[in-house]
Amino acid sequence: TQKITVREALNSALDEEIANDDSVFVMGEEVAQYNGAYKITKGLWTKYGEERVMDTPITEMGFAGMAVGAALAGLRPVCEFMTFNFSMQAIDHVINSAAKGKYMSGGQLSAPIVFRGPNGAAAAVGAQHSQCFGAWYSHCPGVFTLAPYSAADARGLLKAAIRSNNPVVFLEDELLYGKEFDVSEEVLDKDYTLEIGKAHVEQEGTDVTLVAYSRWVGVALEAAEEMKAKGINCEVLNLRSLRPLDKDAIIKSVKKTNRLVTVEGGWPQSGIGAEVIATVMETEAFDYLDAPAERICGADIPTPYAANLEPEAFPQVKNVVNAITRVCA
Amino acid sequence: TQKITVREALNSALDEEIANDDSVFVMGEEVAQYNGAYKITKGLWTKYGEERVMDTPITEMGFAGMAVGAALAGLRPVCEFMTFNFSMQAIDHVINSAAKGKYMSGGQLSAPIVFRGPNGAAAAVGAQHSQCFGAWYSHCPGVFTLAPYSAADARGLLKAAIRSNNPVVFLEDELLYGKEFDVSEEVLDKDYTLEIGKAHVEQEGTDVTLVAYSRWVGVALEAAEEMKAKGINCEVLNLRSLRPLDKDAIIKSVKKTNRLVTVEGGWPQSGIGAEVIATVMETEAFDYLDAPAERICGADIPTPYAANLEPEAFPQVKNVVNAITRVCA
Amino acid sequence: TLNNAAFQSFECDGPTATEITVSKEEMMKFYRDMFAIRRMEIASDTMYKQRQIRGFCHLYDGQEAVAVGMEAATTLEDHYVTAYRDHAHQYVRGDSIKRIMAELTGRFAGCSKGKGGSMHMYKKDANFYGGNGIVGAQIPIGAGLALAIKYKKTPDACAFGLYGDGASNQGQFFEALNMAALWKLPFIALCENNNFAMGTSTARHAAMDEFYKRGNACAVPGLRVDGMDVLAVRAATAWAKEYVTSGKGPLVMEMMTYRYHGHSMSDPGITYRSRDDVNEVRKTRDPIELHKQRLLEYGVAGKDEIKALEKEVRAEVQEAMDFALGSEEPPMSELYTDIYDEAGYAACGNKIRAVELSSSPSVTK
Amino acid sequence: TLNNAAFQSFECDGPTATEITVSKEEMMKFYRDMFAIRRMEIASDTMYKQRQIRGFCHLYDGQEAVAVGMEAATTLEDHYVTAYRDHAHQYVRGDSIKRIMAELTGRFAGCSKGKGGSMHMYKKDANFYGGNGIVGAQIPIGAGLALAIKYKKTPDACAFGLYGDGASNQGQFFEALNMAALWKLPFIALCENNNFAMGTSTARHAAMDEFYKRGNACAVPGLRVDGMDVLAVRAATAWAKEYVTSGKGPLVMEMMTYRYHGHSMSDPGITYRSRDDVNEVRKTRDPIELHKQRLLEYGVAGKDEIKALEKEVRAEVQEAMDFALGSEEPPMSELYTDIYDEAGYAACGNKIRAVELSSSPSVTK
Ligand SMILES: Cc1ncc(C[n+]2csc(CCOP(=O)(O)OP(=O)(O)O)c2C)c(N)n1
Ligand SMILES: Cc1ncc(C[n+]2csc(CCOP(=O)(O)OP(=O)(O)O)c2C)c(N)n1
Ligand SMILES: [Mg+2]
Ligand SMILES: [Mg+2]
Repeated sequence: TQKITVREALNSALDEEIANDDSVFVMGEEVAQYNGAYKITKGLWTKYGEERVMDTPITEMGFAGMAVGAALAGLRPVCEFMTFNFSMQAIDHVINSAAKGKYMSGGQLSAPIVFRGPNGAAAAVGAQHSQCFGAWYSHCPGVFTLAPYSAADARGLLKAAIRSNNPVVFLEDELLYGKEFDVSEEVLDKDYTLEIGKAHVEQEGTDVTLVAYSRWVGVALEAAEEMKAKGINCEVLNLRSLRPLDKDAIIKSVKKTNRLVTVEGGWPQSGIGAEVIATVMETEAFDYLDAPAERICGADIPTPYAANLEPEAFPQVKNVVNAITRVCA
Repeated sequence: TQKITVREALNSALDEEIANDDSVFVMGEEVAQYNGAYKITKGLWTKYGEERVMDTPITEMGFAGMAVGAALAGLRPVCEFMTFNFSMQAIDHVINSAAKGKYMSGGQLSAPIVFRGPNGAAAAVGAQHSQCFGAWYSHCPGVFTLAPYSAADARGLLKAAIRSNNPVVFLEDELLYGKEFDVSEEVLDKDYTLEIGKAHVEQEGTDVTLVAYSRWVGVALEAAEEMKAKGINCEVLNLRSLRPLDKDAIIKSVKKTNRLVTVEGGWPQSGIGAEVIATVMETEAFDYLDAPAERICGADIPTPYAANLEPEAFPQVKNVVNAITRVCA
Repeated sequence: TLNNAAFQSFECDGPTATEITVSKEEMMKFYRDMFAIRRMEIASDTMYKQRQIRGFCHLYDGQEAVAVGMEAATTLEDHYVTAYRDHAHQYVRGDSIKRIMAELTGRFAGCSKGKGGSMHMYKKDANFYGGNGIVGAQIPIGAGLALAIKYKKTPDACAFGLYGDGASNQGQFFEALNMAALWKLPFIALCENNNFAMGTSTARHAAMDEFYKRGNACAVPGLRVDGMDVLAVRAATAWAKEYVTSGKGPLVMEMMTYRYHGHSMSDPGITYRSRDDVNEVRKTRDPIELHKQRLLEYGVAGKDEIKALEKEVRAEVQEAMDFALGSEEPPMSELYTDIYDEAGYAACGNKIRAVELSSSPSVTK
Repeated sequence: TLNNAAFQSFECDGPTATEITVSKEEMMKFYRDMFAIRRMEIASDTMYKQRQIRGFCHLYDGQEAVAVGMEAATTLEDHYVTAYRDHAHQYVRGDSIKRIMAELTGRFAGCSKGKGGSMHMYKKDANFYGGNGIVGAQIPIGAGLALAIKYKKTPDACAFGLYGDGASNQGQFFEALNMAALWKLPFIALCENNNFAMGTSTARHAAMDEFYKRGNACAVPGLRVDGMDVLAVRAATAWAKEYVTSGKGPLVMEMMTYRYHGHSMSDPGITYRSRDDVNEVRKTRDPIELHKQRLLEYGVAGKDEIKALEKEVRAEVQEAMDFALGSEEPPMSELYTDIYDEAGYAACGNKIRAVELSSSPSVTK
């Protein structure tokens, strides 16, 4: 095994997919000559030139719409939002143009497009730059929503997303970009892809299921580590895909552990945790619950700037530990 | 009592609030000279002139942003989206400019604004014109999301929204506009307002709680009627407000009936039903549940046009009846 | 010979020729197509009133010369996207009145299998991308089609994004045009100026209503065209296509036209303009009448020949109506298909959630 | 005497006077303010590198003449909104360096109680509305402020929406300008053209980069101004304010300026331009140097007087840094306040959900 960062995983995935398929190209603000605001596209412009790696003006609605048009005409655009916060200016195209097109045309149109970029809170960037769009996008049929945690997730899911004929929203996490993960040879293979719609058991356990995605998988894993000392054995489920949501994996795990805590950075109301819990309620998993499930979410507030306040706005290991302790009491 | 339509309720509420407060004005596409695409603003331009009732070009992002600016400067705009589908072009201003402003400014800014218009599916208008935004907007703190069902709801909530100092998203339903409701003298009083954040028990019952909002309250009531013949006594809770969500009312009702079915027109995943169910799971109501709760939602698909398909994409009385039957089995 | 006033150029040397060569067959085809569109729209009006067509329905009568003239100057290699007023565009791109009527009536034989309706028609095999119900959204989509054309180095092809005078205020028009200009895309932003955005006249919705000059903010030239004259439209489009495919970057075209019907079937269309206004246009600028006079004047066809053709078209439209009403609605399974591709459905475990979870069907594509 | 090239007008008779009357006090104040802003930004740079300021931090050094010159020509009745590069604007609207530094360091004494940070400063009592982190969003907000001014019939007041050259491509610029023009709002769309949107030069992001002419799509005139000359900015702003408050409708102003720092603290700022480029501007166009030369040339102040003033300002900035670092972080209860008004919190049952439901606090305002 080898260590690579999530940034390297994303960058190499893009590189290989551009090389692999003439119709793949990247567009977005500062993705080319500047190498990307977060350096995910580093080196690609130099390597492939401006026909494959295009700098756009700061016009999200315009370039997202153009990316959809290009996809409809048979290309495979990877459209970077510098952060997903700015995708609100373009969300009409993601939903109304990309996600609904195939259906409205009776199957004629197809928009093989990936919208990607960092999502959710980074550090100290305030309320307008910290929103998690996981719940919004995964609410909508017609577009898949993926959220990698590890470097292997990042490579395997991004390559799968680019090769998919369905529009994909690909939610990254800025705070993971620099994080290193062990990866096997297999993960580094240029045809390594992960199956869309499948959750991954990051850690097997017997006492409680922790369901998380993106950076919050790491928080769940840390909490699991801490609980081990207390004799509680957590199973950590990394959703990887928010739509399709891998209900079978959730049900299977809950049937095994009989307890559930969800962990997410987004706001509580109608969030991902809500859906996971409703899924359990509606299926046979319900009968296996030995205690009510609990949600750990971002606090129900805009994100504050101050260094002391900000951490309290998002799940910390201690919160997950507290929830597990309650659920397993 | 007297009969008025929801349209008349909304129209009279606007009329009275414009008359009542110099800082209230209405803006949007075709709201003035055309009397509103759905005639909600009928007669207002004639009565109050173009300073209070303003036709805008078809530029949702621009005029929503202007409305927010005007609100920040102390006015009380009522900003109509011809339908909420078009609010996707403006959603950045609803969330980033209106909802987060107060917090980011440490309390300095205040945006007393109402964004209103028809939401969700109407009849035969296809996938791009049928989306329900209840779950999206109510996901976000800083902005309240209201969804009236009856004429009294419409009057009381719209007047409360306009008088509120908080930004409000006000989701109407085109198919209710023409529906008549009995209203008391009190409802017709020019100072009639409903408390924001309070659900309303439309019908008391003992056997199962039906939680719904907007047009789906009507579907729930019909289903309740049908179940009565079968000896099942439904309590119908009209949420009225999606944020704040009246958790106390939900909990209280579930504690009483021990069973729950949610009814909504929006997509299932991370919808309103998911939140209602998660709320029950996380609170003492859970212990009172005698059967797992069930969600009745819009199907997880874009909306089709064909007359035979469309009804199957949204909850019908029969679906609610089926769910009640299962939950009460 | 064209009227001298048929074109106005902005920051470019637009078409100047007033002599136009056109074959008899073409002249007859233009007449036939415009007449067919007119009849199709009038039939739609009738069917709407009989509640056989539901929801929003935006008719194109009055604007026929634009779609027909444009199509005459383009090939199916040229990509094309428009808004919800799309019946005629579907037709000129080669679809049949039958399939259009079947779509309007929500039948499985419709061009979108009955799942799209009036606003959502497409003909992918003819590079027609709809059919978009969101005002303005089609403009960057059109520019994206142009990007694909340039990317794929398709020789001599261009993309059209059609939009209304009301849509021309949309910010995404400027955003897309700016990128199209920066990247010198073969894109024609084509404004069908029919004087009104719903009930709002151009003077009330646009601070500068010479829409062909609106590219000025991005240094993009423009061309205003008499959109009631099919020959002018054809000549201008040919010129414009030549311009944008030669690497000079995009162009804004403004077609001066008029819609006879209200904005949609729910708009009587006479509160913001008078019946006289409409009748005046019918009398003096009607594209079909104008073309008929030309046919007669230049001896292309005689009155009887025209009558015969009209009769034929009427029959065709009647047949299409009968076909639509007689054909099947989509099977219920169609409710859940066409959302993802096969692999996508597999990723969903081949299950799509229905209104009742327990009734969710298995779906594979 | 101003340089003749200080203004360029577009579709309007812009300011022509090259003689400007200004008092000694004003001249000194301009110097003091520009120098203070420069020192404040340099202090921010230092504190950022010491990790006392976190997150995004966009500095204004190089552009000082714009904020100071504008403010000199306006009153607090004039409304004002800008983007994330807002420290100087907060300062010229009357806030103290102390409170600005305290905000940057996330302290309760900061202008947004530490909850906003660098990008989100506001001074409602001086009609300064921020501090917006979403590129372009401030432009319609600014037009909305102008709408409110007109609505309330505030005499002689206008609203400014400030934006960068990169933001000028945003569609909402055109949308807002169109409405401002239709409704003749007293709105000044003021572009601070500092040559770059992050790492993208104007030539690469705007097909037409004479930003003062971009109102042409809405028939709105424009004025380009030497944004490195505080007197030119003042004169132009005074003229512009006169123009828009006289009922003629909005105006686009373009201030030609430059930022010395990278886009934000994470951008070294020398990959897309050379150190030499930056140094050249520092040497030949620096707004503070230029103004200092004027002070000396016209005998407004001697070298010593200027030195003394500079020393005073340096001390003030140092004091502000010390103040900020020594002051308290916001109390934890602030996490949940300022989302709604009192009635709003009551509607929430005075409960706001925390990360753990069971720790959710009671909040009343
Ligand atoms: C973003 C958006 N806003 C509003 C509407 C509602 N709407 C549909 S068509 C229309 C008028 C458009 O006028 P114009 O662009 O001139 O086109 P025309 O109908 O004249 O062909 C409006 C307001 C919409 N579909 N999308
Ligand atoms: C809608 C949106 N897209 C992207 C960004 C990221 N971003 C922040 S500032 C900036 C560059 C803006 O350049 P310009 O408008 O010239 O202003 P300047 O920074 O030069 O003052 C970008 C791309 C953002 N904040 N908002
Ligand atoms: Mg029009
Ligand atoms: Mg700039």
